[in-house]
Amino acid sequence: MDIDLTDDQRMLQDTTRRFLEDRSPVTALRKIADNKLGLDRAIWRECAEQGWVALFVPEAFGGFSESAQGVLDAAIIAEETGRVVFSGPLLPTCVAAFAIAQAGSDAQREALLPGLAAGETVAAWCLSGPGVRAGIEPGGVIATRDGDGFVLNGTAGFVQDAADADLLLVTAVDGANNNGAGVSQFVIPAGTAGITLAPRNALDLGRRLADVRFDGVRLGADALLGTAGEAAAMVERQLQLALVLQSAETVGVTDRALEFTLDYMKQRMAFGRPIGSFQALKHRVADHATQLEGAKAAVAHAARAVHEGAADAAIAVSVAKSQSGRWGTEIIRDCLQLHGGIGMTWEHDIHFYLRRAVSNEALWGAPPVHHERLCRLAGL
Amino acid sequence: MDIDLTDDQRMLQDTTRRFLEDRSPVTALRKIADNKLGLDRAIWRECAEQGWVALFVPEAFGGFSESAQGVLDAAIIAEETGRVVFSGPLLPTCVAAFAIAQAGSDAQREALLPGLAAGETVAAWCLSGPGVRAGIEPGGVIATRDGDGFVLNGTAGFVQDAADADLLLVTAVDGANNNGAGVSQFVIPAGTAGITLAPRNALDLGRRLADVRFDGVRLGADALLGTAGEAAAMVERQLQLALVLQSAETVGVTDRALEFTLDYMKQRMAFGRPIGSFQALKHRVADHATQLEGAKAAVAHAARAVHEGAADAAIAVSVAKSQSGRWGTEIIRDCLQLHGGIGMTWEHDIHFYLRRAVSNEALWGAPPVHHERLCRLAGL
Amino acid sequence: MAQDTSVRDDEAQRAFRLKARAVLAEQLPPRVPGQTEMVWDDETVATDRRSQRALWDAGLAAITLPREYGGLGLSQRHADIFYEEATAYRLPWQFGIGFNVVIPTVLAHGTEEQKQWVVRGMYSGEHIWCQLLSEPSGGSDLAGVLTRAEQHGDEWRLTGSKVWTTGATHADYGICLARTDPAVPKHAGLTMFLVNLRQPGMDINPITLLNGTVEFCQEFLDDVVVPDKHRLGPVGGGWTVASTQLQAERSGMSRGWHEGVALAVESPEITLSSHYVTLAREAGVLDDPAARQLLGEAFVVDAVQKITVKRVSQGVRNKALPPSASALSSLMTSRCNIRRSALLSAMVGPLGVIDTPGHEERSVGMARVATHRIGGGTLETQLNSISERHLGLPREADPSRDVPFNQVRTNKPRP
Amino acid sequence: MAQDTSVRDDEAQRAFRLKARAVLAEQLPPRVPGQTEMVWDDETVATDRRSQRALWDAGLAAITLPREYGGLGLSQRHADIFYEEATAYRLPWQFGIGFNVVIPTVLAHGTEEQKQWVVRGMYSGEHIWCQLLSEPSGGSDLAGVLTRAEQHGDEWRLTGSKVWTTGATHADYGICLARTDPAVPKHAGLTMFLVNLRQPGMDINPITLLNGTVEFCQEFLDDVVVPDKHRLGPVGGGWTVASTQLQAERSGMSRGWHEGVALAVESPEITLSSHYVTLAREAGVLDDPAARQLLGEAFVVDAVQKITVKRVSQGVRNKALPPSASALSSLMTSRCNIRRSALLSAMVGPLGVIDTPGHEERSVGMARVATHRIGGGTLETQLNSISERHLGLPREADPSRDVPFNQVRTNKPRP
Repeated sequence: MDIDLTDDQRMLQDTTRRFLEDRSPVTALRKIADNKLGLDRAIWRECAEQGWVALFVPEAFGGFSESAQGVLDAAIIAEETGRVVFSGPLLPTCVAAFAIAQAGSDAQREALLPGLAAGETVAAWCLSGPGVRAGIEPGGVIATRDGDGFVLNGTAGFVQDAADADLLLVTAVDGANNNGAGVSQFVIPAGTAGITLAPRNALDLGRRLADVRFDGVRLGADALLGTAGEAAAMVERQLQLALVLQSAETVGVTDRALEFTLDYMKQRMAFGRPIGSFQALKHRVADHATQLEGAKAAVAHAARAVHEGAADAAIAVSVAKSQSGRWGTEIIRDCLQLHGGIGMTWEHDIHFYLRRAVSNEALWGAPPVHHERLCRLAGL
Repeated sequence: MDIDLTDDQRMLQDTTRRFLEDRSPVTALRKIADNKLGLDRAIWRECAEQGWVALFVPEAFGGFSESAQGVLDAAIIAEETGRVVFSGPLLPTCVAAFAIAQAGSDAQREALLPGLAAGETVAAWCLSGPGVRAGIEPGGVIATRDGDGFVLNGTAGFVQDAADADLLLVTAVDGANNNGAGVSQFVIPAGTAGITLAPRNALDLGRRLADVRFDGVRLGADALLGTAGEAAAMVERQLQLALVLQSAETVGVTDRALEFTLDYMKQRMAFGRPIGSFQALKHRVADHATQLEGAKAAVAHAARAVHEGAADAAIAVSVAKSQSGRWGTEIIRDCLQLHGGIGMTWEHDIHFYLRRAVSNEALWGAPPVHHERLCRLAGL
Repeated sequence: MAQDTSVRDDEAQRAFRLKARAVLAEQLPPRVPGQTEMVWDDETVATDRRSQRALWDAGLAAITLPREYGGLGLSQRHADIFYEEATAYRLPWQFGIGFNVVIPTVLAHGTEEQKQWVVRGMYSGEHIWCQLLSEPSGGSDLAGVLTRAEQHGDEWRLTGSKVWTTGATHADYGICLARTDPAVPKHAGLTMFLVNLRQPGMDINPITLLNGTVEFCQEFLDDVVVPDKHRLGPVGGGWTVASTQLQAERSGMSRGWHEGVALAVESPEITLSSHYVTLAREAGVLDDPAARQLLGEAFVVDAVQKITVKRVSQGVRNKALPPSASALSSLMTSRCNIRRSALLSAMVGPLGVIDTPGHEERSVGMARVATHRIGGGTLETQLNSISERHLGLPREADPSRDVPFNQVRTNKPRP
Repeated sequence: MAQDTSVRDDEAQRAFRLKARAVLAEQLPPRVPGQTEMVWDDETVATDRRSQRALWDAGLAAITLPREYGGLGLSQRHADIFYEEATAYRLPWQFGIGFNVVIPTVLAHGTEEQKQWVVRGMYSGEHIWCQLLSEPSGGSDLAGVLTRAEQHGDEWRLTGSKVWTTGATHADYGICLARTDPAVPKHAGLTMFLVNLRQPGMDINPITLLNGTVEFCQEFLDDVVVPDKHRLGPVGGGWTVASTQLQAERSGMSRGWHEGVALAVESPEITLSSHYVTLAREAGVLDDPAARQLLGEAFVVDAVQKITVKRVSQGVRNKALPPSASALSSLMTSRCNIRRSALLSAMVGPLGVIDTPGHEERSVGMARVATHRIGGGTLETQLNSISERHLGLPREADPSRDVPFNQVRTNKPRP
């Protein structure tokens, strides 16, 4: 986040940290992993009560987006969730709330936003397909016109918390009869007929991912979010928000892992002195601290750019994703190494951090996807 | 080279090392660089008298290829030339001698091989075009049929010692009227009408590179090497030899740079102790020694595979090039760093080593070119 | 496949080869390509014990060991012949640490009685041996062991904890370094013991690794009894014995636990992994030039790892390289594992972080998490070893070296 | 471009802004975008001396320095206003080391007379200052200087060699650390001097770097005379003075030599380098997905370097980060330079190792050779500084610290 937080931001950071350490520490994730548990909705309701989703919801619908610095504050929260490798649906629910608040009809906003803000409604975001090129481009689901309504077919991949979601924000490319190459979005109940889920075992033990299959899913016109075929710009803004949240989370994951690694290096003795006094190890963590500072700078810049709708927002989120994604994995990988044998054991927490970092690097576009995107943003 | 050299090979290595340290040490390169001198033909004749080219020339034509282990011995010599950043035309002249000995007519072999073996004739090899994709594919020069003879048009790029060469080995793709997509090779005097040179300033101060332009260069049938349109397999074998020599040279460059860096680290004092006692520096050179051992293993394997015509020869040379090219640059770059300020000065030799390594990494196909080639060799 | 050198056999060697061929065919199970060598389940261990017993009974075990200790007293060439013939069979891998680490150590430092007992017990398939070396509190500082051994008459009582032990769940004996005098500098107060693992006070716990697998154990020793005749070397001479042991471990890892068999089995040529190609094809990236770059580099990494390990192994065996070179293989393997995991992860992108049923794609992402190896010492141990032993750079200062051990700052033993 | 904050000016600030605007427009040459800031040719140095004199005469120099030493005694806000107005002009960069390093050191340790003399001499454009700090024999061990200073009555005679001095060919004075007592531990035997560079015995030699450029000098001092009144701080107190100097150098490098001007000039947004695009286009690789990967990553490297340096600079200025954080900027810059050179080299392949007339493609390969930076200390100094000062890890043991300096093993001074 910004190098000099305001007093309000610092208070938000402190409150969130204390809340998470109390209500959702890493031991909660260990319990989920050991027992293969699903989403803990009670905890998510408590999170929402902290105002996490309300940041994107207008006051009229149970939120306080008018009074808050939505993206900046959400990034602070996301960073804190990273520090404990939090397992709830912060990203998809915030993106859904943001999308509905920005583009929804009055009826949609009234019906859906209060539940999202209160943590009663959990949302999942279907953006792209299930293949290797998934991440930042719509394409897995095709929408075709059907009278006043639409029919959806296809598969969305890597959908977080689809199995527990009440609501799906579906991004679809338009079929031939539907405005050509446009993109449309729909907000629909997760239980709509024709939707089936295929859960995937995830490397990140705190992330429940699934393929969501749409077989001739028939929707009324009221399911449409915004204008048919013209959602591309909105989707780009949602993606920017998602990347800020994801990159901020990765920074939190990395920051915390480096922090407890430094503590370990100061305490752990070898050859009669702390291992943190060995120059080779010191130089490695000096590089890590530097690249992490780079990731913090990139995420802070991106959060501000997205918040303010700056001209470089699209570029900034890809820079933040590339830097935080690549170095998050690399830093925590070496932190694990610096722990010696104990770092390799199931009983040590660090593998949860590394799993989250590796997963975050790969989802919503791995760095190579964003490098290609930057070339396109440069007009190439 | 092989981990256990035969007595003959060890003697060749020792003799070559002493010869080069005496006749062409790095101070010779410094003189060339300071005074922008061209090829020293007198020294090259002395090198040839050592039998460097004769390895590929049959006894009947002044060589001793029957009694020698051509590629294996040449790789030993190339490694030694790397240790002093030698600036003569070992690679192109050996490739030309090999090509003529293997594919030449009796007339060509009789006319050309004795001069090459004796160091009287210097050859340059025109393989590919002048662009970014230069390196391992013919394509810069096009040959079209002209009665019994041929006409060459186009430009060959990065041609070593073209300005000093007596002889050009030209690799051309066939024009439409000439066997379609085949490849033909020609051996022609450098002074043939229609040939012009454009010298390029090279980063490697011991390598004279030029573009060689062919404007309607008319050749008789006697200029053809082997069969028109069917040279591709021969070109591949020449390329394999070139890559073995280049990679072996890079290994020599790197080995010597790491060697004098280790000496420096053992002698140079800081904080009352040798800088080689600082663990962070020790760990860096330990990694370098390991990757260099990998490069040595790869080059030794490739030399033997090419020498024996093993099934994995094509693969092995690309592995050797990738490993030696990437790590040569990386290791010497860090060796320069380990020298502190003195390494940054013109007066220190290490920049000559690094220039050679960077240049060798890029020429005859940079590692990415060979990674793509490996995919093709895997049938993909 | 095996390089058949039988044309070079003399008559006795030829007879030995034919005997080995017959016995192996009759007694040993076939080698299953791709099967893990060191796997510690009851069935495999029982099979391996039977195999070892059969080799012993047939006069095919302890080929190069002296006859006075039960060996065959034959040449290295006979051992090579055995391994050439053995490539098609599963050898008793579980005895590898014993053969390669325990035997050289006992032969160098043991009493006559110990040599007889250890060689016969091990080569006859009766005793599987392990090393009780590292400690939870100790990390790479092997001389800093906290496990105490106190003498009570004719026996010693050992108390402490050891960790990262391979095979302790199935082993019968272990060589165990313990501190017999904490009032002298750390290297001087150590003694080595031959410890029976099947006795009261010995608590053996498999360690679950971060990927859910179990490869190592942790042991808690509570007044474990060792008769003085099972003390290996003099009291206070443990570090000298441990140095032999560590050197034997390094050489063994470099050669492979069944020396020669890996070289004989492996193709001498570089091959391009069909597993990676399958991965790329199933991910649908074979036509993507950027992905092909990653794939091509992965081929290079594989090839370099294979030929470097082979070169170093051959060099150490032929004395063209000093024994210190073996750390080059370990480090190269570590670096290649890390790089390979990064390349393949980048190649498959999001597919690397989910599990595809029936395939091993999940290992792509898991390999990013589990790049760390501790077999043969940590990365840092390898880096120190190469820079100091192999490159001759000055040794790292160890301020704890000359201080009485009980004045050195150590980690608390973990409970 | 400049972030105009003039709406926040009070009346006096508004007047100051207008005066600065007028004087700058009248007296200073325009800034040429892309022009190197620190360039040591006669013409540029003469221009910069004139500019500095003009600012001094107009009452726009030494803005925040105390009035008693010739400064204006104004607030940081006034300095910011000056730099906002100055973005369009070439500032007298050659004085940067004096302003940022010499002034804080002299103000902290100098006599009243020294403060008066140094401030007026420098800010009036008369004296350009440099630092005579590193030595050929010393490397990163700054306390290990061999240059001797011996007292002869009221003056000192200095003999030795200094190196990596920026601007010594054109500077008038330098602050110079020398050894006054070799019989005590190294930090205790040092004294700092203010040395006139234009005197007999001072031999100044430009150093040709590996790429043929000249950025630094080496000086040989042979009985160079310094009056005792130009001794800075007490005899034997040189290390304390040098510590102030080093801290000032770190902060100065982090802020930029003309504090604020870089921030004010630079676009706050991330831009994608058109130079790289041109390079890729001319190399003909814009349509190659693998090359686009390298290009895209180069964009990331650039952006991260820029925003990290900005963040750290802002953090140190606002005290949100400790001064130790400034090494993060240096290290990030080093790492980004190395990575960028690798990416662009890979992108242009063989074109990176030849020179294309009229273009700078040659710099692609040259950048691979010249990634090493020594400004602000070597990479190793930065790594030590971050791990020890910023991350709080234990300091590296320095066995030479407490030994009389003449018993420490040092390098021979180079001739």
